[in-house]
Amino acid sequence: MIDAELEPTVTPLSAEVPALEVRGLVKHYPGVKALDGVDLVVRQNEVLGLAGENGAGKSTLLKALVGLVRPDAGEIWVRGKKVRLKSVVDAADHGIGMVFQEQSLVPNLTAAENIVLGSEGPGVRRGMYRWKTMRNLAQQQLDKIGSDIDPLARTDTLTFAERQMVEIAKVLRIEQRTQFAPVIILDEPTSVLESKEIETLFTQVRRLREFASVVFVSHRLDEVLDVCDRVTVLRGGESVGEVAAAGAVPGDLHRMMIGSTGSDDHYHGNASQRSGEPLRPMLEVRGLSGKTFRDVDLDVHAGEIVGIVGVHGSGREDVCRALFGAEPTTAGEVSLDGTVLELSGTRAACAAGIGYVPAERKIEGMVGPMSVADNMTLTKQKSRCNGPLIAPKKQATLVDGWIERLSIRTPHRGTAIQRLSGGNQQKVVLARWLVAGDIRLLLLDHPTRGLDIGARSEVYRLMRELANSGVATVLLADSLEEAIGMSDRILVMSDGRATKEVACPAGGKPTPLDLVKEMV
Amino acid sequence: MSLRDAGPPIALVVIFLVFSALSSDFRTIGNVQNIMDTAAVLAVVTCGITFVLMMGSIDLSAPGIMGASAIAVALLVANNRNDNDLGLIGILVAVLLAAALGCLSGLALVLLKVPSFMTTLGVSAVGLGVATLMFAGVQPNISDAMLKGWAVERFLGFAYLTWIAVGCVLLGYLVQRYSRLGRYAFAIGGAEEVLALSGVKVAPYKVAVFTLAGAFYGLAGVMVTSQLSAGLVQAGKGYDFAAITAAVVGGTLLTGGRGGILHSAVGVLLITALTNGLVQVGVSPYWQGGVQGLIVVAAVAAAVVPQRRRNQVTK
Amino acid sequence: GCSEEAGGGGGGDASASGACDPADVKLVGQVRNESNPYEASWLDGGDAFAEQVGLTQERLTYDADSTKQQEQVSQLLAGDTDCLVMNILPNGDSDTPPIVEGAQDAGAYLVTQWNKPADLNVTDYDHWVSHITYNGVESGKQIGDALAEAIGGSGGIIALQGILDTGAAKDRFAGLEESLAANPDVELLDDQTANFSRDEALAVTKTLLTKHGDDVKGIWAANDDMALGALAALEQAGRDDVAVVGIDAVPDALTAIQDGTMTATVSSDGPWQGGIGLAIGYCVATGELSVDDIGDEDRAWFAEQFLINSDNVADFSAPETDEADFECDNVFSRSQGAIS
Amino acid sequence: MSTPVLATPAADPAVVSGGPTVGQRLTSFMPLIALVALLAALTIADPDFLTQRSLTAAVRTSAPLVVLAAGATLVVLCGGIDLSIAALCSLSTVFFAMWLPDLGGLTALAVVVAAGAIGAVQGLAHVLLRIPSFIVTLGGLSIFSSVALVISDAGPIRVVDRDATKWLTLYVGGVVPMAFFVAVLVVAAIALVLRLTPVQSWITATGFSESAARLAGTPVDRVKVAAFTVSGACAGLAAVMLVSRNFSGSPTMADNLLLPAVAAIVVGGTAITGGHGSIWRSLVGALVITLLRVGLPIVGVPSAWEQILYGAIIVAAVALTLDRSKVLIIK
Ligand SMILES: Nc1ncnc2c1ncn2[C@@H]1O[C@H](COP(=O)(O)OP(=O)(O)OP(=O)(O)O)[C@@H](O)[C@H]1O
Ligand SMILES: Nc1ncnc2c1ncn2[C@@H]1O[C@H](COP(=O)(O)OP(=O)(O)OP(=O)(O)O)[C@@H](O)[C@H]1O
Ligand SMILES: [Mg+2]
Ligand SMILES: [Mg+2]
Repeated sequence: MIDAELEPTVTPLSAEVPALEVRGLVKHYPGVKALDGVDLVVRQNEVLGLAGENGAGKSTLLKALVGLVRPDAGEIWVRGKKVRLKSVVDAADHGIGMVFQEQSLVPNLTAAENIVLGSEGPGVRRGMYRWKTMRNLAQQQLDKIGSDIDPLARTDTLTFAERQMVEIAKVLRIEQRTQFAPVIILDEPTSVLESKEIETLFTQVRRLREFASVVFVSHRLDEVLDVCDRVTVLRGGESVGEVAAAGAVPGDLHRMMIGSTGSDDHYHGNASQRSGEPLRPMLEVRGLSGKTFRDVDLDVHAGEIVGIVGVHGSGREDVCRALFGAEPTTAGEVSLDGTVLELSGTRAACAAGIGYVPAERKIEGMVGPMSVADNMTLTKQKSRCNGPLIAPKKQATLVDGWIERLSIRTPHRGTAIQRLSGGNQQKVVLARWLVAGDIRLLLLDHPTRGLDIGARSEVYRLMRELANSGVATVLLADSLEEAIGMSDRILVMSDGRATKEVACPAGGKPTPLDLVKEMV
Repeated sequence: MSLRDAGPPIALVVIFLVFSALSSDFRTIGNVQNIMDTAAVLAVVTCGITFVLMMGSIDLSAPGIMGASAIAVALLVANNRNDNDLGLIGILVAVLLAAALGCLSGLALVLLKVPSFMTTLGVSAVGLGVATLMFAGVQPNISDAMLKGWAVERFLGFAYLTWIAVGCVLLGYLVQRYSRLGRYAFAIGGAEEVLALSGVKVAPYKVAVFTLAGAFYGLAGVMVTSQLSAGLVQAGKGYDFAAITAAVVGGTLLTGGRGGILHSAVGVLLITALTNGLVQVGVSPYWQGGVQGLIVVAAVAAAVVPQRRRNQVTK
Repeated sequence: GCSEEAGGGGGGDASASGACDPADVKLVGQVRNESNPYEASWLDGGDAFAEQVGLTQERLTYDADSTKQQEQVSQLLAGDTDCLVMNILPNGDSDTPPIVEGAQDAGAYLVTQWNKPADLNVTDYDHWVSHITYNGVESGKQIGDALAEAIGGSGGIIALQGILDTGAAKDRFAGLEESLAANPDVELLDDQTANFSRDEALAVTKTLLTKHGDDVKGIWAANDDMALGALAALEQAGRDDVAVVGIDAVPDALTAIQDGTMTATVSSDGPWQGGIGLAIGYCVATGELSVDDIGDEDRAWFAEQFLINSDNVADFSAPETDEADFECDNVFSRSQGAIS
Repeated sequence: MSTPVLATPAADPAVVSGGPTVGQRLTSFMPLIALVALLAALTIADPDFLTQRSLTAAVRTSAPLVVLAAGATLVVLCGGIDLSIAALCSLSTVFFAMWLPDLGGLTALAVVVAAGAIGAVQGLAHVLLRIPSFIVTLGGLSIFSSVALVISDAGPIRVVDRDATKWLTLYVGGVVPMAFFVAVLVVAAIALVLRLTPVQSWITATGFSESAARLAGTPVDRVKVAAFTVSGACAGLAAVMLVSRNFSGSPTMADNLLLPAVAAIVVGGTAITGGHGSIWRSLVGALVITLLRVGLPIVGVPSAWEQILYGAIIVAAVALTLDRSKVLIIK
C-alpha cells in the first residue's frame, strides 16, 4: 500500500515543452526592485543552475515559483500551461517543491514528521497518526539520499547539516504528490554541508534528473558548474545570460554576475601581504574543557588567522562559543593579551575586545525587525553616541560609511535587516564588530556562509586587513579550501580534542587531502 | 522521558515526602483521595489550557467559559428555576456552549489577528456577561441525581469526578500523541511559519485547539456545578492562572513547543498537594499564598537547573 | 499653577437638607455584582423603592473591585450631583472615606452600608446621611451559640473566615471567639479563610475534614455561601453528623435549614437594604427629612436581625419588603440602636 | 561595482529616504483613533458624558493605571511579563500608610524606591535563576499579597495626615489633575530615555531575539533587571496615587488592576510577545480601558451587557491598533 503510493507515475510530455518557464517577472519591495523582468526556462530533465550576487533576486524568483511571493507582473508557465501560484500547496500540486535558503523545519517534531509534514498521505488516517507508516515513509525518503538519521529523532537534536539532509528528504516527497515530473528547487543547499554530504546530494540531484527538473542555487561556482547542465545568471533582478556548464569555468560566470572580470582565486591573492613576524601571542588557551570538548590548547598571535577544522561534532563550534563566554566551561585557562579572562559571559567578552559571528545568522546573528543601522551598532553603542545619548548624525555617517565600504545592498540604513538578502545580512553582522575599531580577537563561525564571490572576497580582504592591524582571528571556515587559503595555521579537532596543528604559511600550504587525513 | 523532563516529577515526590514527614494527617489514604478529588477540576481545565500553551498562545478565558457552562448546565438539568430536565443532553449542550465560546477566541485570533491574550480575555468577559444574564439574580440549584452523584459517589475510593478527570487526561494524551490536531498544535508552538511553508494551513488547527480547550473548560464548569449542586457565575474564578501555573510548573513552556498533558497533570498534582499540605501542616492562612508562591518559584528554579545553558533564552 | 478645583460646578451647598423636586432626584444603587443572589436582591429592592416614588434606580456593580468602585463613584460625582442619592455598599472599610468625601464635596446624598472604619464619624459630615450595618459581632456570636447548642455543648468545630481584610469578617470572627469563651467545651480545631466563596469553602472544608476527621462536629462559616460550600463538602465526604451555621439568610441557606441539613443563619434583608438607603437619601434630598433633625443614634446604626433556625425558618422563606418601611417618618424603624 | 537594484537610483544608495509610508504613520495613530471612537460612542450613548468635569474625572481615575501600565510595558517590550505589579502596588499602599507617620514628606520617595528595589529582586531572580518571568512574578504576586496581609494585620490602614499626598489631588491649570499630569510626566521621561539613548535598541533586541542580543554583547540581563526595577517603581508611584485618592493603604487595594493594566498595554498595540511597541501606546491604552471601566456603567449599560461589551470592545480595539507588519506571528 505504501509502495503504491511511493511509485512515481510520470506522465511524459513532448520534449520541447519546458517544465517551467518564467516570463518578465517583476517584484517590487519598498525601495527595492527585487525582480525586474526576469526570464527563465527550466527544461525537462535538466539541472539548471542559478547564479548571481547576493541580492540579485534568486531567492525572490524561486519563492515566486512556489507561491510564496506574489509577483507584481509577469507570467509563470508550467509544462506549457500558464498558472497562478497562490500557495505552497498550489505549487506542490503543480509538482514544484523547494528547499529554502533559511532552514525551515519544525524543531520540536521528529525528523519523520518534518519529512511528511503537509503531505502525510497514509501516515494519517481520519486525523490520527499512524506512527509506523509515518516512520516508514520517512525512512524511504532518507534512504533515497543515503542518510542514516533516525527518523524518530527530534529535529532539534540533529546537527545543522543533518537537518539540511532532512530538508532534502522532505522536498523529495513531491515525487509522491504529483503525477507530473516534478520541479525541485534547491536554494543554497550546500552552504552548510561537508564535502562528503555534498557528494551525496549531488548523486541525488543527478538521480532526480532522470525523472525531474532541478533548479540549483549556490555561491560556489565550481559546484554549480559541476552539477548543472546549464546556468542562468541573474543581475539586479534581471536575467543577464546563460552558460552551458560543459566547458565553462567559474570565471565566466563571475564575469557575468558582476559585469566585469573577476577572479575566483580569492583566498590566495594577498596572503603574504602581512609585514614581519607575528607580534605577540594575543589569545592563549590552555586545557579548555567543556561539555563537548576537552583539553584544548590554542595560541593565536596578534595579526594571525588560525583556522579550526573538523567534522561535525568535533566540538570546534562550542570551543568558539566558550571563548566568547556563551558556552559553559569546566576547566582551563584563557588569557587575552596577557590578561586572564573570566569567560563569565558575552558582555565580558565584548568588553575585552572579543567579537563573535555566529553561524546561525537568522536566529543568533541578527535582530530581524530592527534596522540595519541599529543592528550594526548593537554591540558598539558608544560608536554612535555622544556621552550617554545617541547622536543621530554620527550614527548616520558611521553606518552609511560601512554600508558603502562593504557594499551592503539596502535601500536605507533604516530598513529592517530581515528585508535584506542573506549575504547582505551577513555583512551587516560582520560590520557590527568593526564599527568601533577596538576589536582584538575575532571568532568567525562560517563567516562567509551564503555569501557571493564578491562579498566573500570583500570579507576575506576585511579579515586580512584586520589581521594586518593586529587583530587575532579564529576562523571556522565554510570549506577546507577556505580554511587553507585564509589561515596561517590550522588546528585540527576531532571528538572534542585538538589532535593536530598544521602550519599553513603562504607558499607552503597543505592540500585539503592532508587535512582530511588528520581529521578522521 | 529525558532528564530535562524529570524535574517536576521529582519535585512532586519531594513535596509529598516533606509534607508526609511534617504531618501525619497528610500521609493518610483519605488525604491522598482528597488531593486527587480536589485536583479533578483543575486537571480538566489544565488539559484544555495545555494545548493552547503548546501552541505558544495563552488562554485566560477559563473563568468566563466555566461560569457560562456552570450556569447553563444548572438551568438545563433538573433544577429549582425551571422545568428543564435534560440530564446528559443538558451537560452536552453546556459543553457545546463552552466549545462555541472557545471557538470564538480562536476565530478572533485567526480572523482579526488579535493576540490570544486579548481574545481570550475578551471572551472571558463575554462568558461572564452571558452567565450573569442567565443567572438573572436567582441562584439555580440542581436536583439532577446523576449530576449531583458525580461529586458524591465513588469508585475504587475516588469520586466519579476524579475518574472523569483521569479520563480527560488520558484523552488529552491520546490527542496530543496520536492526532494530527495534537501534533500540529505542538508544531505550531515550535515553528508556526514552517508549517505554512510546508503547505499546512494553521488557522483551522488553531481554532480547533481553542474550541477543544473551551470544551474542557465547559466540562470543568459542569464539574464545579456538580460539586456545589448549584450553578455559580464565579465557578471558574482563579482557574485561569491556577491552570497556567500548574502547566508551567509541570514543564510546559509558555513560549510553546514543549511539555504536554502528562507534564501538566504532574503540575496539577504538585500544586494541589502543596495547597493541601500547607493547610495540613497548619501554615497561617495569611502566609499560605506567599509560601505557595515561594515553593512554586523554587520548584521551577530547581527544575531548570539541569537544563541551564549560558545562552538560553528565558522569557 | 495648581489649584484645588476641577473646573466649575458641583460644590456642597451650605445646608445639607435639599429642596429637590421629587422628579429631579437621581437614585443610584451600587453593589459588588449581580451574580450573587443577595446583592441582586438588594438592587431589586432599590428598584422597588424607586418605582414606589415614580423614579428609576441606576444599578451599578463593581465586580468586588475597590478601585473600580472608586472610579465609578468619582465619575458619577463628576456629573450632575445636586439631587443625586446614592445607596452604596463599600467594598471594604477603607473604601468608605473617599466615597464619603467625594459625596460631601459634590453635594450628593449618601447612605452607606456594611463597611465603615470605626473612627470615621457620620456626624462629621452633612451629606453622608446615614450608615447602616448589622452587628457582626452579635451575629457571629449568635450562630456560634447555636452551633454549640447543636453539637450538645462540647466538641470540635472548624471556622471558615471571610475575606480577611473586611470588617465584616473580623467582627463575625470576634463574635465566634466570644461564643467560644462562653462555651468552654467547644474547641476551635482550625480556622481558614475561604474568602466568602462557595467554591473555595468546598475545597478548604474537604481538606479540614481529612485533617481532623471525626473530631469535627460543627462548621462555623462567616457567610451562607461558605456554609453551602461546606455542606457540599460534607455530602461528598458522606458525613451527615456535622452541624453547619452561616450568616445572611440567602434563599439556599433557608432551604437547607428547612431540610434540616443546616442549623442556623442570621437574617440580613437584601431587598430592604436596597430600598432603605435610597429612601433615607430621597427623604433628605426632597427636604422631607432634614439631616439636622436626624438623631445622632440614627446616623450610624445597627439594623434589626434575627437568628433563623428550623423553628422560625418558615417566617423568613419569602422575604417581603413593606412599603411602609420606606415612608419618611418610618425609615429608622428597624434600628437596633447606634453603632457603639 | 555592481548594478544597483534600487528603485530610486542614487549615487549613494545609503541615503535613499526610507521614511515611513502613509499606512505606517496611520497605524501608529491607531490607538488614538480607537480612543476617540470610544469617546464618541460613549457620548452618543449619553451626551452628558462629554463634559469637562467628566473628562477630568476620567483622566484623574486613569492615572494609577497609566503608571502601572507604563512600567509593565518595559517588561513586556523585553519579551517578559510582570504579573506582580498590582500586588506590589497594594503592598506599597500599606508601606505608605505605615511609614507616613515616621517619614512624613519623604514617604512617597521611600515607597517608590522600596517598590523599585523589590522589582529589581524579581528581575534578578528571573535572570539569575533563569525562571520564566511569568512564574517569578506570579510567585511575587502571592508573596507580596501575603506580606501585605501580615504587616497590615489584614486590614486597611488609615492615612490621617493628608498633607503628604495633597499635592497629587491638586489640578494643573484648574483642569488637569496633578496625578494624571505626573503620570504623563513619567511616561514622557521613560519615552525620552528610550528615544535618546541606546536603551531602546537593547530592549528591542532583547524582546525580538534574546539570543542574538546576547551574542551581540547587549547587556540583556541588566536591561531586564532595569525593566523590572522601573516596573516596580511605577507600582510604588501608582500606590502613592491610590493612597492620595483613598486616604488609606490596604493589602488588597490594587489587586484588581492587574488585568486592566496588561489589557491597557495590549490595547495600545504593544506586542505581548515583546520587541514591538511603545510607552505612549500604553498611555492611550490605559485611557481606553479606563473609559470602558467607568464609562460603560455610567452611561447606563446594564452590568451583564457591560461585561459582554467590554470583552468585544477590547478585542476590537486590539484588532485596530496592532501593527501587524511588525508582529509577523500572532500567538
Ligand atoms: N520581504 C522583503 N521585503 C523587502 N525587500 C526584500 C524582501 N525580500 C527580498 N528583498 C530584497 O530583494 C532583493 C533580492 O533578494 P533575494 O533574497 O532574492 O536575493 P538573493 O539573490 O537570494 O541573495 P542571496 O544570495 O544573498 O541569498 C534584495 O535586495 C532584498 O533586499
Ligand atoms: N561529544 C559530544 N557529545 C554530545 N554532543 C555533541 C558532542 N560533540 C558535539 N556534539 C553536539 O553536536 C553539535 C555539533 O558540534 P559542532 O557544531 O561544534 O561541530 P562542528 O565541527 O563545528 O560542525 P560544523 O562542521 O557543522 O561546523 C554540538 O553543538 C553539540 O550539541
Ligand atoms: Mg537567497
Ligand atoms: Mg558547525
